[in-house]
Amino acid sequence: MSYLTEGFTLGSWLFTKDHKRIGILYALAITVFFFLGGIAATLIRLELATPAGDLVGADTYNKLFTLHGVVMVWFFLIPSIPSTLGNFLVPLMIGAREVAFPRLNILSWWIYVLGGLFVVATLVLGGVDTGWTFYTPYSTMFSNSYVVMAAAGVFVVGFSSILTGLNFIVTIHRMRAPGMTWFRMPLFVWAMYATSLILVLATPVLAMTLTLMAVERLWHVGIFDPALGGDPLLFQHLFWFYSHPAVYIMVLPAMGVASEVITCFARKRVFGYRFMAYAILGIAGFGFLVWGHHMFVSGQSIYAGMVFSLLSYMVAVPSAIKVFNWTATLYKGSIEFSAPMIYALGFVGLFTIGGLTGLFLAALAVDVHLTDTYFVVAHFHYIMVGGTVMAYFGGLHFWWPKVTGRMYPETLARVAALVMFFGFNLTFFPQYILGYLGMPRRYHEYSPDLQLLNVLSSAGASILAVGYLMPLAYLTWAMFHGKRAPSNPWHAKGLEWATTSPPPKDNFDAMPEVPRVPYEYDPRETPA
Amino acid sequence: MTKSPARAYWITWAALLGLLAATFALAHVRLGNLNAAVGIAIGAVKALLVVLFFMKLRSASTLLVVFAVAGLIALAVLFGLSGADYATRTTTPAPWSSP
Amino acid sequence: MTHPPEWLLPAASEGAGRIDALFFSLLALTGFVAVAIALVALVFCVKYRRGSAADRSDPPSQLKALEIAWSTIPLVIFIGIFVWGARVYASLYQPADGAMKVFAVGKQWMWRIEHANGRREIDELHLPVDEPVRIVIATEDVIHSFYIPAFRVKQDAVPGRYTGLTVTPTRVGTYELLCSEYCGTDHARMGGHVIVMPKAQFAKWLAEGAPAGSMAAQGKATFQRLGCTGCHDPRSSLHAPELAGLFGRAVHLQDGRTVIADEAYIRDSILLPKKDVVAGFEPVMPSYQGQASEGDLLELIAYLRAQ
Amino acid sequence: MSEQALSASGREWRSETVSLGMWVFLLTEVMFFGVLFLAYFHVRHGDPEGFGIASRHVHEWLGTLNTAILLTSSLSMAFAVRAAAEDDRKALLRLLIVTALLGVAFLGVKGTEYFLEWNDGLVPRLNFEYAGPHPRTVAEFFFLYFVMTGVHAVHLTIGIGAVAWNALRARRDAHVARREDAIEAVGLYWHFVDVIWVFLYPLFYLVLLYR
Ligand code: HEA
Ligand code: HEA
Ligand code: HEC
Ligand code: CUA
Ligand SMILES: [Cu+2]
Repeated sequence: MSYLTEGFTLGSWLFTKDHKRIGILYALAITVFFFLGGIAATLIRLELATPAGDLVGADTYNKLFTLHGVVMVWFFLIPSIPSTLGNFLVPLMIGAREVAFPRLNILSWWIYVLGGLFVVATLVLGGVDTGWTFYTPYSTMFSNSYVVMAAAGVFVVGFSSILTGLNFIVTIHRMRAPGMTWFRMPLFVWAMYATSLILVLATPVLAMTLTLMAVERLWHVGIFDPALGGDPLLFQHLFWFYSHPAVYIMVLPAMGVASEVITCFARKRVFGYRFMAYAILGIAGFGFLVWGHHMFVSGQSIYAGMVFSLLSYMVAVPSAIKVFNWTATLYKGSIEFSAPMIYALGFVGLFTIGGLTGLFLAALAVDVHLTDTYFVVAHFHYIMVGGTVMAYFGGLHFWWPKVTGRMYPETLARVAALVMFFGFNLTFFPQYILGYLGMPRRYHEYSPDLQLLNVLSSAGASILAVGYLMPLAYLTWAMFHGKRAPSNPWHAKGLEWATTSPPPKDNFDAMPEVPRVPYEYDPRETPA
Repeated sequence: MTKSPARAYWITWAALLGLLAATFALAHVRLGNLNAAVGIAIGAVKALLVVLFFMKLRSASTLLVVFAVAGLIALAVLFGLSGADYATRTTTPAPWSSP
Repeated sequence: MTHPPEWLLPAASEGAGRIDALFFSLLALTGFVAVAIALVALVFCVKYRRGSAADRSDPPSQLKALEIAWSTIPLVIFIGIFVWGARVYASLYQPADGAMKVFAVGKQWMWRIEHANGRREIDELHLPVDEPVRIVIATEDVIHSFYIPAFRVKQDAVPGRYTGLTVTPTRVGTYELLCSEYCGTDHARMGGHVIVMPKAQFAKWLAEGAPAGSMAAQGKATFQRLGCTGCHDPRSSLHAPELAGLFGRAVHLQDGRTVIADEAYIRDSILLPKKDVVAGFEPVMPSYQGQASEGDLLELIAYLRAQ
Repeated sequence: MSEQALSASGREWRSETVSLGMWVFLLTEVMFFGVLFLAYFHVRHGDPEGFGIASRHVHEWLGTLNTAILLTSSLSMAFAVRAAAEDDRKALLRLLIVTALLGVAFLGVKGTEYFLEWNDGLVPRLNFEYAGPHPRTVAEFFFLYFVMTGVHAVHLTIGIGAVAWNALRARRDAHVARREDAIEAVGLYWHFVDVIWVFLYPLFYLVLLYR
């Protein structure tokens, strides 16, 4: 009996308290939203294939990128790895039978769905056009769209994040198996822990800020409108206090996945395990100190700008450690280029490029020129799409046998990874150049001089779309027709591999022994 | 669970009400800028009493203490760094004045 | 220093060169780092691919010294970049003494420009070459951002306050003027051109098109249009202070304070008359919040300054 | 943790786990209110004088009375938690009811204040007739006042609900011990709501009482 065969009714899924089933529920839900956001992206790129605003009008375009940003950030990327793979794996990896609060866990999924309904309602009613940043006073006084409805969706989905984070924190503190000390935990669990801390500390700030924004929009009382004695920059401070840490919510889990996959397919212990763990905590901690780098030309004090710039460079140091350590892990390994490994290496490369261009943006004077241009768009897509989405797919493939009990088609998977990598670079690399040349973001029309680069980008996006549709097809196929997976197809070391594929309802039939150190791989003993 | 003796609860309560009386009285005395500081400081002491004795943080594990303090640190960051902006912002209050 | 092709993005201000210098230095540095990491990873991937005969004895899983080195070296480099960036940034905000003033007011979806002599233009900004200008930026509605890529400068216009930037154009020519902060429907169409002219030509241009006289003169018209004369005219039956000679004078307020009547005071007197009530007068002046536009305020203040 | 992590049944283990969960939840609450406190200091810093003038319009005696009520309710809540730990069902029931009633009393006083402020025309947007100096700051003050005390009141209402619910369960069920962890968690929440008020009190009622 596996957790998948514990009941076949709809109710046994929708009201399950099993963290593994909840992980799957989340995976399905975020896939829907990923494609919703993806369709918006497709329309954006189609519109931008020509300099004139011919495919969609200005207002429609504005609603498209807002929908795209809101959906991709809050309904896809933030829950992506934590709520799917994290839910599935955290208890397994620490040798627990459940999360600490299973009922809160399913509640969190339902809250997510409720939040999603708000977004769908916004879309059906006519959309929202503020940009994912909801800047006041545009959002409070000038927009003629469904701002409050959209904000309510984000507000609600925030509580689902909070509950997931709370659950992970308590689970990791209280439910580790005997012998599973902190420094024997897989780096994925470390990443989940740090992510959860950010989730519980930052998300409430967003919730309250959006509430104040909505109140101001509805009743014209509040603290952001200068006519009432408020300050629009206060909104920006509060928004970025949440949203900068949120970008680490989006990248730390991906780093966790990369660490698991790279060690496994290099057959080598992660290089500098302790440094890697500290770096995760360092990123989470420093991540709270840098939000003002989004406001260098906003009218913020230039001295505050300098402080935030310096702190932004501090947060780049632990990221550097991670990149170097992943590279060093390859040294003297026995590297197999399976699909998950290709995704993971792709993650490292694209994250590095995205991160390095973050250094441009953090350099005050350069940001004066680059802020609000396509350079920024390229920067964050490199990290979020090139980095995190790649890692998410890597993780999906890596743990697919564990989750579904079936193998995916390896060759197709490798091809898809390469298509994605190529399509991605073609889409977003030209945008760096566009940004430097001064093409502002959120433009549906642009100077004809810039058409070539935009056409390249749109062409890349269509290749990227193919890259994403491939796994959708073959993974769905593999779910029912794939080869049966053994318990440990990759000869990997984590506790999740010590149980059957798929695992029984209570995760372990017999409690496995916790190893002395994590990742006891040896490159000289290559599996057959 | 450690059982705090009833006496400690009564003493805490008495101290809280005492501080309440004190802060109310002090608010009627002109202390200039200190009034606000005193009000908040006494509030902080009261909060500390509640947290330590009623919420039993005094006898709780370090872990709980860490989580209790974490929020304060995060708030300090929020207040501190946004305050850094407000404290050093040079606004041009009107169009013709020099910055 | 390298620049992008001239026809794509000229570098036409004093600061542009400094920003480009930092940009391309960063490009070289990060390009080098990225290529180096990629090469090392590639070498490892080839050499240690599964089944290769490479030496795998004693695989290291930790090397303190190395790790400390590759945390501190980037740190030092980062601090260097920060210092460079901060110095150029500070220089962009350095107010130049005696810079000529130009006012730019954003409004969905155009930039309204007004020169000190009262010449106005919309979505165009004429500037003399090699002359420092202080552009004072305001907005009537939402946040906009005043962006001239060829100058590499950008500054948000924030409701309720004035922001500004100082630039010195260095080359005659026509450049793009954009709005780079999302501001609603026609955000992408907001903007026009900056036209940098030789000094003499600019002076001529400026002089020929000041139809209604200086800003102060236009302020006088605004003063009448908004009905200020109804109370502040010496002949008015209402008891309101005389505004001639007000600017720069000390004003005694009803609550005992004394303030100097500067631009900010005048602005507040118009928008928030109840905030500072003049001693000996009834607080009957209505607020002009919402009635006097940012442009009107610019002119009213210019007028009262000149009185 | 140890074996209990797997059997997940130890009473103490469970109770500590729930406590940790509650503390983490309270952490999110701190951040939630933190935004409002930042807004508060922003407005107050912007016009300290107007802020003082505005604060003269709230009813400091009622506020003080309410603080005393809430502090006392925390005392009874603390005793309730102790009673649960000692398996003393009668005392638990009595103390929970006292706590809930004190909470209701607080809301009553608060409601009275709101009523008085409504009559004075001090409710921004809905009924604002203030015509003295610093009208903008006064409006901001009362905006913050209603939002912050309102959000607090909502929290307290939830607390009253939770206390009442546990009282009901304690009445029906002889095995109090089984819900010790729940009552402890409710207690933590209740005290936290108290702590928030302890800060709201000086920030709104004691700004400018001296002449
Ligand atoms: C997962 C998402 C993610 C991540 C991880 C990051 C990481 C970083 N970001 Fe990014 N960022 C975003 C998502 C992300 N960002 C988004 C969404 C926006 C735009 C929001 C909007 O406006 O809509 C944005 C915008 C943004 C801005 C504002 C731009 C603007 O609007 O003007 C800035 C400015 O400083 C910035 C900086 C950085 C820095 C310094 C890092 C660092 O953490 C990066 C650290 C990593 C590295 C540096 C690479 C590895 C290091 C080495 C290999 C070391 C060796 C190098 C040397 C010695 C040179 N980001
Ligand atoms: C967080 C995650 C995330 C992800 C995954 C993506 C994915 C993509 N993004 Fe986006 N993006 C953001 C976050 C993200 N983005 C944010 C936060 C903004 C800022 C918004 C704002 O300014 O407010 C932004 C803005 C943004 C812009 C700038 C818009 C502007 O400023 O005017 C562009 C333009 O090219 C873009 C493109 C893309 C593309 C091509 C993808 C691709 O990777 C998507 C690929 C996926 C698919 C293509 C789906 C699968 C294929 C199909 C569904 C095919 C079927 C389609 C049809 C039948 C039509 N994104
Ligand atoms: C209804 C009559 C009335 C109108 C109309 C009016 N004012 Fe006033 N104004 C007053 C009175 C009375 C005072 C003095 C009391 C006060 O400060 O509020 C005053 C004060 C001022 C002051 C401060 C004077 C000082 O001595 O410090 C300025 C500046 C001013 N007004 C400008 C304007 C402008 C500009 C307008 C038109 C846009 C205008 N006023 C319209 C009645 C009026
Ligand atoms: Cu104005 Cu964008
Ligand atoms: Cu950031």
